[in-house]
Amino acid sequence: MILSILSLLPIAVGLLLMALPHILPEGLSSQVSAITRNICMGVALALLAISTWAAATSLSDIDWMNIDFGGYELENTPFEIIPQIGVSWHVGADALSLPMIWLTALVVPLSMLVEWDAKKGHYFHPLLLVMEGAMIGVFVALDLFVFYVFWEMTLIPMFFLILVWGGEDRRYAAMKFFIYTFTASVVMLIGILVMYFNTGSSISDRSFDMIAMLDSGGQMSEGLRHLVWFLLLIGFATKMPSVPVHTWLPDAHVQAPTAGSMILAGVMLKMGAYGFLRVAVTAFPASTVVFTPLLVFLGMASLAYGAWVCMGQSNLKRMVAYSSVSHMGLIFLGIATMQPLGIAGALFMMFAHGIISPLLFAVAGAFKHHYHTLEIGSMRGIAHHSPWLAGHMMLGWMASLGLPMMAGFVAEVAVLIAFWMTFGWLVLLPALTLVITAVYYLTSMQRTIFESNDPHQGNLPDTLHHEPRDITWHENAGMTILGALTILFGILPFFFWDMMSYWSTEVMVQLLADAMQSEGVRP
Amino acid sequence: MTSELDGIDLQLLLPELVMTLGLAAIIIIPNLGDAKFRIPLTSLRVPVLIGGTRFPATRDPRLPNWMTLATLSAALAASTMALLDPPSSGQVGNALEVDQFSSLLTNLFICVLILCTVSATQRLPSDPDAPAPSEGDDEESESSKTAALYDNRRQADFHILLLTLGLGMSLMAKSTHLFMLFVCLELASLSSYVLVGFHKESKEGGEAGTKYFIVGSVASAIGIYGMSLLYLWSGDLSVSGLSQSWQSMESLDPIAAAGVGMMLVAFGFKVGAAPFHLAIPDAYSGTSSMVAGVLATASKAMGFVALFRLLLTIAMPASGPAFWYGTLAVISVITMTWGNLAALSSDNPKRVFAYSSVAHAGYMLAAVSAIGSGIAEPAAQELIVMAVIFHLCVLVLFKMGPFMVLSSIEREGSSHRVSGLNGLASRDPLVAASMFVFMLSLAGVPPFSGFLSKLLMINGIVTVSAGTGGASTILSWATSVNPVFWLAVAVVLNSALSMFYYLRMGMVMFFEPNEDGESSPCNPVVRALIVSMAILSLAFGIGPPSEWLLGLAEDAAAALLS
Amino acid sequence: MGDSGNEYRLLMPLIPALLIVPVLAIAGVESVDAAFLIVLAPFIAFPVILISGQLYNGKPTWKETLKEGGVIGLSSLLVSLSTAVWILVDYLRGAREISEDAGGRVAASWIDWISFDVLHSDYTMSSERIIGVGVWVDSVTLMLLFVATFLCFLICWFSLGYMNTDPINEDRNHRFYAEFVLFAMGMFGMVLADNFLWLFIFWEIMGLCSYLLIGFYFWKESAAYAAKKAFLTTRVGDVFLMVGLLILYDIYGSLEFSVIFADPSINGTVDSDKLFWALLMLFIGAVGKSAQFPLHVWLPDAMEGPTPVSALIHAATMVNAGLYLVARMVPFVDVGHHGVPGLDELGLIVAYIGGITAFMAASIAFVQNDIKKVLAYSTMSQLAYIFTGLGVSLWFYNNGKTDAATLVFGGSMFHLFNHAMAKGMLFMASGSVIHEVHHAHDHLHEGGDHDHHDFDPQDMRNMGGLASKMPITSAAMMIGSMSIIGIPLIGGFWSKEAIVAKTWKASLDYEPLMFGPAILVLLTAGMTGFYMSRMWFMTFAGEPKHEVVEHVHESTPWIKEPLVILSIISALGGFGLSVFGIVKWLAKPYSYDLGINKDSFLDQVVYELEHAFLPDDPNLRIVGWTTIFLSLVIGPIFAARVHGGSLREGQTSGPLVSWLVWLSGKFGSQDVTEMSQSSLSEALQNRLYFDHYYELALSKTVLPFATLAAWFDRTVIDGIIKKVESNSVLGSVQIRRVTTGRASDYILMVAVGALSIFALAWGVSG
Amino acid sequence: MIDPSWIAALGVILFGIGLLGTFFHKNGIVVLMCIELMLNAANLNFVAAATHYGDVSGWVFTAIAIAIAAAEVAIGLAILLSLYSTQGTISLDAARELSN
Repeated sequence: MILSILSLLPIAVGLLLMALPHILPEGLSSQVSAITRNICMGVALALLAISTWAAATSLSDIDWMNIDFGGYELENTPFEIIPQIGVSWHVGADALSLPMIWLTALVVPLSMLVEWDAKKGHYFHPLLLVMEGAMIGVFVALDLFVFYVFWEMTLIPMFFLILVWGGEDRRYAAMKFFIYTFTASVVMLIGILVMYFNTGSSISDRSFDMIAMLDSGGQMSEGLRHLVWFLLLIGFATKMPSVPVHTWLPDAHVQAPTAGSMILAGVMLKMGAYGFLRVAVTAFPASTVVFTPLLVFLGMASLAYGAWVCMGQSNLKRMVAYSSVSHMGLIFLGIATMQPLGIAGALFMMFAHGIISPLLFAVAGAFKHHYHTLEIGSMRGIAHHSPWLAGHMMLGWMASLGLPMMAGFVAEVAVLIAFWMTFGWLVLLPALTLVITAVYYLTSMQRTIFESNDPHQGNLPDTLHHEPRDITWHENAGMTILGALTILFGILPFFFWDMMSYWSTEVMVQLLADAMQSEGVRP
Repeated sequence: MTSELDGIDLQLLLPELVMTLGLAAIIIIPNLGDAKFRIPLTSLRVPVLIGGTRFPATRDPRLPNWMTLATLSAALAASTMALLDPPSSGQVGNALEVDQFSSLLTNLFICVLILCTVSATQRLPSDPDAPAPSEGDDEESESSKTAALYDNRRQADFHILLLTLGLGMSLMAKSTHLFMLFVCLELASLSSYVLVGFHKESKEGGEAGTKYFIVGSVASAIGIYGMSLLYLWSGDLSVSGLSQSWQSMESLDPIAAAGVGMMLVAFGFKVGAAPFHLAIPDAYSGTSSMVAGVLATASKAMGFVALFRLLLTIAMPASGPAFWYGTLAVISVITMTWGNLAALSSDNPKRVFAYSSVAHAGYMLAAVSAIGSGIAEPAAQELIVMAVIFHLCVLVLFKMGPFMVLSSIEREGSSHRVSGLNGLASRDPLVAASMFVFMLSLAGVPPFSGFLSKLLMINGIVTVSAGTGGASTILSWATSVNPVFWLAVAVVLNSALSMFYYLRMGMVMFFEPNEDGESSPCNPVVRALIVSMAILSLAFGIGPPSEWLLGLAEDAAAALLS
Repeated sequence: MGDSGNEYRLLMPLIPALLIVPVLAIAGVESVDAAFLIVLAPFIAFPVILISGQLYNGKPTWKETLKEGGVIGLSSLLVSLSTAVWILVDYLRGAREISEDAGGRVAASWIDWISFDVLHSDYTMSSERIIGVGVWVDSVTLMLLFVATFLCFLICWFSLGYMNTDPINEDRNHRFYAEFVLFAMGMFGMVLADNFLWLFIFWEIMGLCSYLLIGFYFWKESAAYAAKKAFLTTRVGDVFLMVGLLILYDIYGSLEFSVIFADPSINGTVDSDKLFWALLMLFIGAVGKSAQFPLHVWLPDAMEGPTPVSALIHAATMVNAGLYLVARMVPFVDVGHHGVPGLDELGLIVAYIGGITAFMAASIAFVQNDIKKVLAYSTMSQLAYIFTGLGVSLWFYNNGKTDAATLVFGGSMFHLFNHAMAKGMLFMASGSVIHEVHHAHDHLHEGGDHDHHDFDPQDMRNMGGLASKMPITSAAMMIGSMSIIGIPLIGGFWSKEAIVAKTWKASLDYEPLMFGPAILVLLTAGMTGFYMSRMWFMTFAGEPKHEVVEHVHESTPWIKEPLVILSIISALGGFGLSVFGIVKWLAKPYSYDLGINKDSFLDQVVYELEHAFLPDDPNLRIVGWTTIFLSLVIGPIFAARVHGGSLREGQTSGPLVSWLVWLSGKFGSQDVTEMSQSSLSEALQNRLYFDHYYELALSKTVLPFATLAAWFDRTVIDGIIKKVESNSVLGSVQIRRVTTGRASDYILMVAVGALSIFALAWGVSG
Repeated sequence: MIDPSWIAALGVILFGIGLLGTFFHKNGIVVLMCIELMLNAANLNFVAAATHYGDVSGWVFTAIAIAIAAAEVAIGLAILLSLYSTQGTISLDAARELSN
């Protein structure tokens, strides 16, 4: 029930609010933006409260640590919506999805806050709300059809966010974003349908229910299993995104409005990793084990190559976007270790990056907003004018380059420890990539907020014709909360770590270890 | 089997009957006037009503529209009754049968026509008493007067054609006799040729009509010839008779195969399969949008009904693959690819939608060909037919929808360029949003009904084929799997390709507006209809309404295959 | 700062901070349990200062009473200092909680940080493993903790005088103090951490603060560049350190000291090769942090930061982290106590790196004219001494020579202590000089500031003769320099002797390969004598070389007090602590059987003196006296010949200082212009071209490669996508050409289609 | 009585001529005539089959098919007329307003 509300309420409210301007009496139409955004924020905060409560019940009635793998909490009674093909409304959460749900419920209100005064706010904020519902839907769905529906549904609000509120080249970016990810996920759809086919011997037996779907691998021949795994990988890897199917991301990010980028990087990319773990790994452990080298390759390529490309960027947002590609590589590496620690590290990476990357994009967005440019080097010494912005940039950049006591480090070190256990000296490549990461982050800071050669003011971009101000209160509030959480989860990761670790152990014990044994892969 | 029509038969054919009556009324009533006939040798003038100066009510150009609407609504009610309360035996003579399948299709056709009729209200002139052009008018005023006149006087013709089209289609859906089927098809086709060429004053109208007519006639001539071959082969043209002959055939008779093949050409033209589709973009772009919408939905559905009858009922062997399955598979792939590719760079929205409708025909043909592969169990066959019927049904929403939007814009004369849609979002956000929903639905994006229908079709293909491969590596699986499986891949990749132009169409609405006004281009009724169609596109995509419609489609499929 | 007396009322907030420890003690809290306060206090102060500063900048209370956060920082550091002293005292008293059961250590765990399971190669799952956070206290910890807390406190005090009087820092000091206390937190945490992971975590926090503080004057290109360089160079080391941690974790399944040190060989099953690599990786990390060859390039540039930062981070505390880490390697190699044999190459490598760096840094220091740069190279050189000592110690331990190892280990740690005190003080003194010269220059050019930017207040060529203007500073600097040089009886002498002697002992008695480090440290001793004297003479002796000097005078009490305190510690601490057996005390965790004290105090004094000047071994006697001769006589005399000179007539300074200045004028003067134009000098001035080649390597490999990668991504990977797109459009245009518009073509296609249906049907069914 | 297969053969020939004619002739009217030929070929088949099977419905089909053909011609001529009135030609190749 709770989860149904979490996913459906924001969609319904968002859609209604978008119709609001057509319903409101004339007199109120001037305040429509204010009304809308207050309602949106209220709903988003309510969702945050609900999901926080759901997460916090791990302390009392629901023991998130003791959900058997494949068991779900907060489950509803499945309600058939398309009985002809066995689709039902079935939601639930486990230790894999709960942190993601909470993350979504957190990032969305923060992104609303950061773009509190967006243009055409009476459409903007409801769109974010719809987005939130769709994303939570992805995480709570226990029916693969519904999962896929929500999965694709997230594209639509994001498409509009980019198309209507984006930068100069927004049309191209919106198209590319939509088509690229859509293509990948329809490929994935074939895989899902093959799984569906194998859930029962006759049409009436078949169902899209997650549990049946995840067992379907047993019915398939080995080649088909691998093929389906591969099809799923295409869909999920594109969303993550992994090299070489990542090029939609920089374009989308650069053009997207700040809130869009925050959500895109913060939550949408995680959907890829989530889906991979939830569907591909869980349903096809043996294929995952067999294709571990591929995962390592993809992870390494994303990580190292992404970092190099970052260094070659001159656009701040583009650089940050590529850094997301780079960091997402660690998730594949973590999974490929086939160690509970590595998988838990990957999960925590999803979560940590979900907090850090919105901060990065909020900062980049603030540059765009206040200085009208994102070119690294076109402005110097910005710390003079915008000390808060510079501070947040420092915090975010440092968090992203894996500085300890911030959330990203926990994930990084966990993945690397596990990586060494499994792959030994190969660990040098990801480890040295951390240096590269530091190089581009530091260089970009040096060339934006530092170095003006004047103790009292910075070199402003040529295109800026007014005295710049520091960030607005709402931007500041959003960034501060994100920064504080980054540090909080860096110092005290165990809120979510414990359940992630438990989940990883269970998935290893119940699926992967057996698969490794039967495939003859030694841990 | 009786050879006479009795009351029950009349009741079964109530929709058609209503339409016929309405047809007669529309022919007569607008011509009623104060003409009087002087009885010879007396000065007594008896009003004969036909001719003379028409009464204000009868000369109102909106009258035919209202009458058509009334007729179609009554027909829809009758047909819905038949659908919801199916008769125990729907046999009418030995040529027609009313069952779940034909009722559903009849409903579909009538719905399309209603939408078209409503949309046509936007073409009514504001001034019913517009003057006719006279000598000495300059060119400009003459053309404006002509335009006014065109709308003023020819409403009745237009609506008569619509009703004959409807009559032909709904009877065709009920035909269980191949010749009957063909006659009805011809009735519908001939009406549609005229409708396409209806705008005879413009260069485009005449040309579109000509092309559509010529190519269509050739196709149906080939079809009739094919049918005659079938007759030559079996001596019976009733579907059940042909089906029995086919099943009892030892090996494939070349005459029978040739007959089916040639009929495939005729029906292929109707559904818009490559390479018979070439005239379709021309026809759509030359005619008014609502007619194009009818062609893209109702006419296509009609083609599929014919294909079902021909391929699934007649030309299905008792076991093993049907001879046409490979052909159809190849055609389907070519069709969808051609359609999508060609739409990619088109700049005329109507052409884009024409190509898109070609592509959609390809998807459905792929599903149909999976049935013919001979590896589909009866349940799987039913599943696929259900998917195609469902797709045809929801297609009415999201294919007719954009044509209605275009039809609204057409009044402003800017529907031949994609840029005509510019700024629609700021002029009328609801219509723009609906248009966007239609685009996504056409592209097959969840949660819209286009996704569900496409998913069902792909699922059908996968269901038929996925169990066939078996090996330990991806490669050996890929080579051992039944080739039908690759149809699913083709559909999926084509969906991705189609995204390009659907999104482009959807996107331009959010661009800066052209100089065209600030107000909504639609009238309130049409606007409400468009929005509710968008909502239905969503509702049929997920949730209880889709369950209901799928149930209907399932029953229809069962009725067809029984 | 005329009425600076009143300034002390600002110290009122320190009183509650001072009260915290007594209150806790009375309340019965054990000192170790309160250890978290050491880390927590600055950690809380950090956001408080930063955010209040951002909000209240410019407000009088904030500016005058709270000194833009300085007082808050000082209070929090006082909490840390008092708690640290409390623990130290408890430890020395042998309080119940800090028992000597585990060789004088105590560990307390705070929280379980992350927990997880491990899949073993037999597909079984191990039970839950935990990486926690806690404290680990032994004598090495305590010494470093005391150094860190004490110096942090003093230097923060110093900063109140140094930073807040510089107008350029106005409204920016809160940033300084916030970063300062954050650094303090990192340092305290690193010292206290009870496992390698948290050591690393705090280690990185220090790196961050170092970066932030070097870049304090962020608008200066050089500062921003230097900050980046420091971060990146240490990051390279850190990455290897992290890899080392991964290997260690793999070996032991834990990173906690208490687990690992209990039995580092795990009953002799540990693969020594693997462990060697792990320790080597750790050592690379240490090299980066402690600015040793070849990752030393960042330290001189780091002097771009404000002087208190140089004093604290880049001389006294952070750079010691590497040493601390190497000191923590002892249990691994201590074959007497479950150590793993076969790791003696590690000791050799450490000693060689130390020797090379010591020599190299000292030689570069010869030609530096920037007072802070000289000190920076001196820091590098002295740290290298300690590394050499530690390397020798590791070597001894691994070869079972526990006694010798213990002595040199304690000596190295003791040198760390002496060096930290002396170098911290030297930097503060140099800061005092710079500060006053700068102010004098400002004063002189009050009206126009045309040559303001040309004047470098750090350049010793603008000084000279300052002894009379700044008596306290010059005296402090003298004592500091003496401690560094190793003038007998003063501070660093005691520890340096131990290192040099034991290195030679290892070389002569056991391992010929040790000759390299041995000769290098010996030579460096003399060089140290030269460059430290040179610095002092150039600054304080001789005629003033710039008009500015005339206007210099000492003013701020905030600056003087720390100098005085540290001078006393530097001067007397070495001898005093030696007498109390600090060397053995420091080595206590790794020596399990040495007695700590001789019977009586006097015996102890005699023993120490005898040990220093007249050791039993004749070789060591020679080495010892050579060292003394080189550093006390040769180096300073050469320096005096080049740079020495009497003060201007009538000007005097403190007693010893005046005599020294007078003495320096007595050796005549030598013109070194020719020498300074030699290619060697050139090379030295260019820091032996390390920076140049590193820069070249970066700009020739990394950057082009990055550009290439970006190009590749844009043109190839994204290009393929775009190509697919453009080819689709192309195909679209092509395929639309088929729709010619001619009806007869359409009919033709229908016919063709019909024919192909037949062909296909025939083909498929046939 | 002629063997029905001959009639059918004639139908094939007619159909072939008609089909070839439709795409070799550019004149709309001629094409229309060719279509009529094809329809008549079908009619011949119906007749042949009706003869062969002795099935009376074949004759009915023929009659109706002729009616269809008539309707088609009527409509075709009307459409061609409108083409002529707007474009001044009935050549199918000349009318190319609507190509891409």
